[in-house]
Amino acid sequence: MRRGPQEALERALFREEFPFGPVTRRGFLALGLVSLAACTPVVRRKGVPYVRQPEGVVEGGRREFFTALPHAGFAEPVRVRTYQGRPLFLVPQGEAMGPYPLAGLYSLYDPARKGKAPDWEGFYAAWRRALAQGETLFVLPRTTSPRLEALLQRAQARYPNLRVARFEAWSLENVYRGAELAFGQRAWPVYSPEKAETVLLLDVDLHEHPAGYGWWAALSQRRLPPMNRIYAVESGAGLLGAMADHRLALKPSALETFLLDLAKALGVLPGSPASDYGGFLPALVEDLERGGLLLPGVHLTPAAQALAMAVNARLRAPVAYVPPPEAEPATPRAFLEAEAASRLVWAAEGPLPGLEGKAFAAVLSLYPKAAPYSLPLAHPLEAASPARDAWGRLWPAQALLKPLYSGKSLEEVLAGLLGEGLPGLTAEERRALAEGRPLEEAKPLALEPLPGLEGRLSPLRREASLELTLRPDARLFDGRYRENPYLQELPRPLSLLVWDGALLAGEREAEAWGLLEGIRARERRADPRRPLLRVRASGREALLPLWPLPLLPEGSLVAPSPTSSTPKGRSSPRRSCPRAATTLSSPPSTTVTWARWRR
Amino acid sequence: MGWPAFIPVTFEITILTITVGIFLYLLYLNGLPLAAHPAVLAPRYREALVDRPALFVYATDPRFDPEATRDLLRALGAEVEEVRRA
Amino acid sequence: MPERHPDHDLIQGEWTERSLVEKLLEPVEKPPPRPWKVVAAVGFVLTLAWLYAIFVTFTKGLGTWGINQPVLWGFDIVHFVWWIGIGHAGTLISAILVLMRQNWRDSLNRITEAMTLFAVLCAATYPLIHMGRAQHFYWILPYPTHMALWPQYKSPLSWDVLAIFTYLTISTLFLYLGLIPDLALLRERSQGWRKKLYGWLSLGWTGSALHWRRYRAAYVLLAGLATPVVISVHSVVSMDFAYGVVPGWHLTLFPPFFAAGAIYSGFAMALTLLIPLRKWYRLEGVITERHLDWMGKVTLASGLGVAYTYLLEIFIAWYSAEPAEWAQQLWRMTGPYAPYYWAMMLINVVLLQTLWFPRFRRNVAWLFVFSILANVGMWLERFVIVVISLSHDFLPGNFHLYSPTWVDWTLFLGTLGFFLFGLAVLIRLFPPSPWRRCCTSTTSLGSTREAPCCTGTWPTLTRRRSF
Amino acid sequence: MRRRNRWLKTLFWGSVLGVFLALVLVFSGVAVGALEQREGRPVPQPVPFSHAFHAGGLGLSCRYCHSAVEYAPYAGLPPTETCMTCHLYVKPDSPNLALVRESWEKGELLRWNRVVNLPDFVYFHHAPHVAKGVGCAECHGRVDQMPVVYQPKAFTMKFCLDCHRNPAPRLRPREQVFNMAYVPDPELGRELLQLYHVRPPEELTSCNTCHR
Repeated sequence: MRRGPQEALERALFREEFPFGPVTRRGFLALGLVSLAACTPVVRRKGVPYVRQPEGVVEGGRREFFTALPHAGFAEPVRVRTYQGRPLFLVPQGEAMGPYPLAGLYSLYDPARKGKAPDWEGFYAAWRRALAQGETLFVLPRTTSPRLEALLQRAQARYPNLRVARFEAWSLENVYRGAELAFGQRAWPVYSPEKAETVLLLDVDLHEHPAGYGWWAALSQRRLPPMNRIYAVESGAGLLGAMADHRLALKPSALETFLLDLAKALGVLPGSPASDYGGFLPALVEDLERGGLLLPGVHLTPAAQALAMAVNARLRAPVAYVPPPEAEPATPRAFLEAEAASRLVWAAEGPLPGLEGKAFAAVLSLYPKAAPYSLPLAHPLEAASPARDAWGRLWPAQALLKPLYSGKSLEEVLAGLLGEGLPGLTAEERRALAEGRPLEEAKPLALEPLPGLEGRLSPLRREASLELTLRPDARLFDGRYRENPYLQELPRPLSLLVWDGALLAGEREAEAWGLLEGIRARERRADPRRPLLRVRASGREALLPLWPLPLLPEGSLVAPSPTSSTPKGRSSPRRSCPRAATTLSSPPSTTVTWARWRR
Repeated sequence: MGWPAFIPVTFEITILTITVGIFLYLLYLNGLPLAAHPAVLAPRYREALVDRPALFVYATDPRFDPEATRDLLRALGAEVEEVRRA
Repeated sequence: MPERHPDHDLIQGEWTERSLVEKLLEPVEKPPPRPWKVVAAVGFVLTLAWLYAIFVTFTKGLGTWGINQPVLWGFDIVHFVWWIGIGHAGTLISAILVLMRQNWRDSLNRITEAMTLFAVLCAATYPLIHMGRAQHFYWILPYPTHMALWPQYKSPLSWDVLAIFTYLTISTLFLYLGLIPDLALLRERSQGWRKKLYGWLSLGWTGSALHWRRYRAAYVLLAGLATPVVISVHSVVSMDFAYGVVPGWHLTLFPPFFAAGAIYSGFAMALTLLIPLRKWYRLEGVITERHLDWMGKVTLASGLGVAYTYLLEIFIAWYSAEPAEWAQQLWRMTGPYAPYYWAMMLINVVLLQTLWFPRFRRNVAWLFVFSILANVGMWLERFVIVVISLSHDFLPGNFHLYSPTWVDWTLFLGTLGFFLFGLAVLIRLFPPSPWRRCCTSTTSLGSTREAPCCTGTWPTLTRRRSF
Repeated sequence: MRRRNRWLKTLFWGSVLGVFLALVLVFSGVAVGALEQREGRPVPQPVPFSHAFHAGGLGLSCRYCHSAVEYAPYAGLPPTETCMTCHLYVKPDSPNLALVRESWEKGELLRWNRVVNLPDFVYFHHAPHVAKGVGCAECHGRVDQMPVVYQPKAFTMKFCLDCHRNPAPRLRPREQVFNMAYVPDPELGRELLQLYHVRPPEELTSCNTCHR
């Protein structure tokens, strides 16, 4: 096509685009004088309309759809805005939403997802062969989809050799076990903090509880007079705790002792509290009596969970109990099973188990992995399945675009194994999706605390001089969002760390190790280097940079759940990750040795 | 009332134009630049550039008389040379 | 017997005009002394390093510098101000001393003007690369565009552009104008490519008395115009700071303070250059100890202005009762950068006082040491103003220290190298001191004789002859 | 020698004059003005569609084909179906329409050449402009008189800013937006400014109004 002056100008003035790509500041030197003489070929953009315009499509227009995205197995109901068929923005359907679904848009379009074209049929055939040969372990992440459970049951009926395990580094098992202790039945508590006059936060943060962001909204609602009163007892430092009117920093074991004392003070357990915590406990008891609620963190020991539930029951707190959303709790133990299994299909989030020497090994993941069979999972926006949220409601979901890299959802994978197709959306699901409401509300259980809790109570957390808690990172969670740049570059609350995970410790500890002064000096020089600590706990070891945070109590160390620190050169995820939650419930004897200043 | 803020730029541009103008005007007045001038062909012109006075009488003058001029200058005690344009 | 040089009382030794010319053309016509080679080589290597640092800045971006939030102006602006200040002595000696009829400046002006030129060039590179997108530098010029956007003319940053551009142009013209007669002589005395070069550059200067008269008038006019510019440039630079509300910057005191500081640092740099130069080229007769003494006096006078403002700054910080200002002052005195502040005070306030005493002032060795110290002191002053003020603004949460990276240091050392290399080349090409001395000063107060060229002050508008 | 002198002087003074003229040219805006003279060059299309005939002669509304203009950033091009609603019956055998018929029958896509090509760093949305009463003709010119459509004005940043700085004289009542012949009335425009809640110029000229 002939090059007219107007196209030439349009490009010269506007586009700064040359045959070899857009000119950036950095490319400028390289371009040099060449750019002066650059004659750009003009490519006129084409306008290509439909032959027949589909109904409801506005060219260049925006549409909104309703769906639910899972985060760690729990649904986040969202409205998705699509532009010309591309999902480009999400807004929460309810009051609040974690940062994960929106950031998940990045992984939807992430070109790193592209691997080899998957051979699904070959994979199914190999899997069926493996199932015929012997026991094959299928490791799932936490799932709350009833449809998936039904499929799993059918698959297990058809293939008796199919064994299912569920892996999740940040397990909710302690909660269920706590309910078993308190009520004699596994259950999942659904709290209504907006109805409570006084709220006690027991070592819990926004991202650590599936309902955390909802609590944030609920608590914030009540911050106008007449206000609610928030107490926080924490071993770490979090944003929910930052909302509190009164805060007590205790190390993890002391925190559970505090809960015991609180139970005694409220008459849930016989005896009287060992200490009044500088007047904190009497004031708290008095306030709790006026309509209080305890919100315990999910990592507290089962005994502590049971105590919290008993206290809530004693306070007639606004808590409902629903059946556990997971059919079978996902735990870190599944990782060890996966390591031991000789035939493995790994579909969980987190680190890969060792695949060497296995008769059959396949990995289902959003990103291609090095494995004999690496198959792509679909992004939740590409193929969705209904899931429950932290309040026990079941939300419908729909796929908003065709899988970009031929991925399949877990349900589709199972259906494919069974050789059947997934049914389409039911009329009821369609209606719920159009109206933006849950498919099914939660069915509360009628539970009464069993008497004699003090006799059944399992031991609380034992005390140690240094206690390390491995908690999910506020941005990368347990590491599953490690590859998401949006989340990587979002500063962590309070510590304002970006990119790296660090060992958070109180200033006293850093001072005792003789490192505080050096760190402060480097801080003043804007030098990002921090001492690298060799942390040994429960026989495992990790190298972590030290980041002193004044809010932490003495003797308490917080590290990100190990999968979230980048594996290279630092903590080895193979060794320390999968036992994260077990480390929490057993008393860790942590030793910290100074390794070197990290560059 | 923002005018004082415009003074510095106005001032600088004024000075800039005047300076460049003066320089160019000087060259113009002096008839410069020149690629060559007949005076440089005089053998001792170099000294005239340093500390010797030298007098050039141009032949372009309509009343120029080489003989009379030479005689007059010789009578005054100067060395007289004829320089021809190359 | 040859006549004595008309400026014999300003220079030392038995000089005639001719012998002086021979002496002054020596650096150009004779092979260079060893120190020249060393300086040129060091300068060249550092210039290459400089280019590499600029290349790194371009290819990797400003992240390679130590600047951070809130210290967005780091070494780049420190050195910009430092170099601009150094440049001032050249114009000052050329222009202001001409107007004040201080014709001792004749011995010094060429080298200081060259110093100005290269200092301003060095200075100008910093804001250019600091923009991060140097290829778009012309966006700050007021030309009509398809974007219909104009630079903010009420901003000192936009004044800076024109002030520095004007200053660069004027100092170049001034240097060049002074060079023209020298170039004509060199043209007659040299061969080969040099003859060509000097021929082109001398514009066909003939040395005609009429030309001289106009030339001298133009020179004085240029000096008169350059004087306000030299004062305005550093005042404008100071307003880059004074217009900002950063504590430690927001002072009406800044323009005179910066002008005094510029003269001070410029004279210091001139001394640093002249003292070795007169030794290496045996120019003690031309640049005599009396010249150095005079320069010492100017240094002292301008330095006292600087010292006075330091003290006044403390007073104003206290008197304003503005907590941020006072905190800034205390931060300077006691914070992590306190050594810089106190070193600056030591040099620019305490050691400066030695120049009151002729014993020190006339001691060339001390003068040389002091001139280097004063350069350092002025660098520290700029560091104190730019970096320390920024690192401690209003919000304690925003305080942040600054540490330069190797790129910053290379950019600095590189400009130093470029400066030295440029001067070395210039000395090889052009005589370090004008030989037709009387003709650039208004009147020759010290001379016994009116040189023929030195009559008349204003251009005589006679009919132009053309050849 | 005389010749060399003359040559040198011509060179010297010529370059001085040249630099001066170049500066005058650049700073007077003449150069930019000259650059903006993008006289409309008709853009050839695969199907010889005449806007002058359809919009001007037959009086079809712009929205009949560019149906998304009120809702979307992109005004939209008509699907082949839209052409065929009439051309099944009107001139069904015209050779000019061969491509359209082929598209309709075989489901192949028509590929039109886009006339306006905004750079990717500009955010432009048709809907708010239409809703605030900016007529099509303000930017696209008298399309109803163009047999082959061309871009009548250079869409430079200046062009956008001229209007964003002072929108009143270019506003028209909403019902006149698609009227090509309407002449805006500045008096009325000032009222419409209030009526349609057009944002003030400070907001309209903020960088992120268009670059986001």
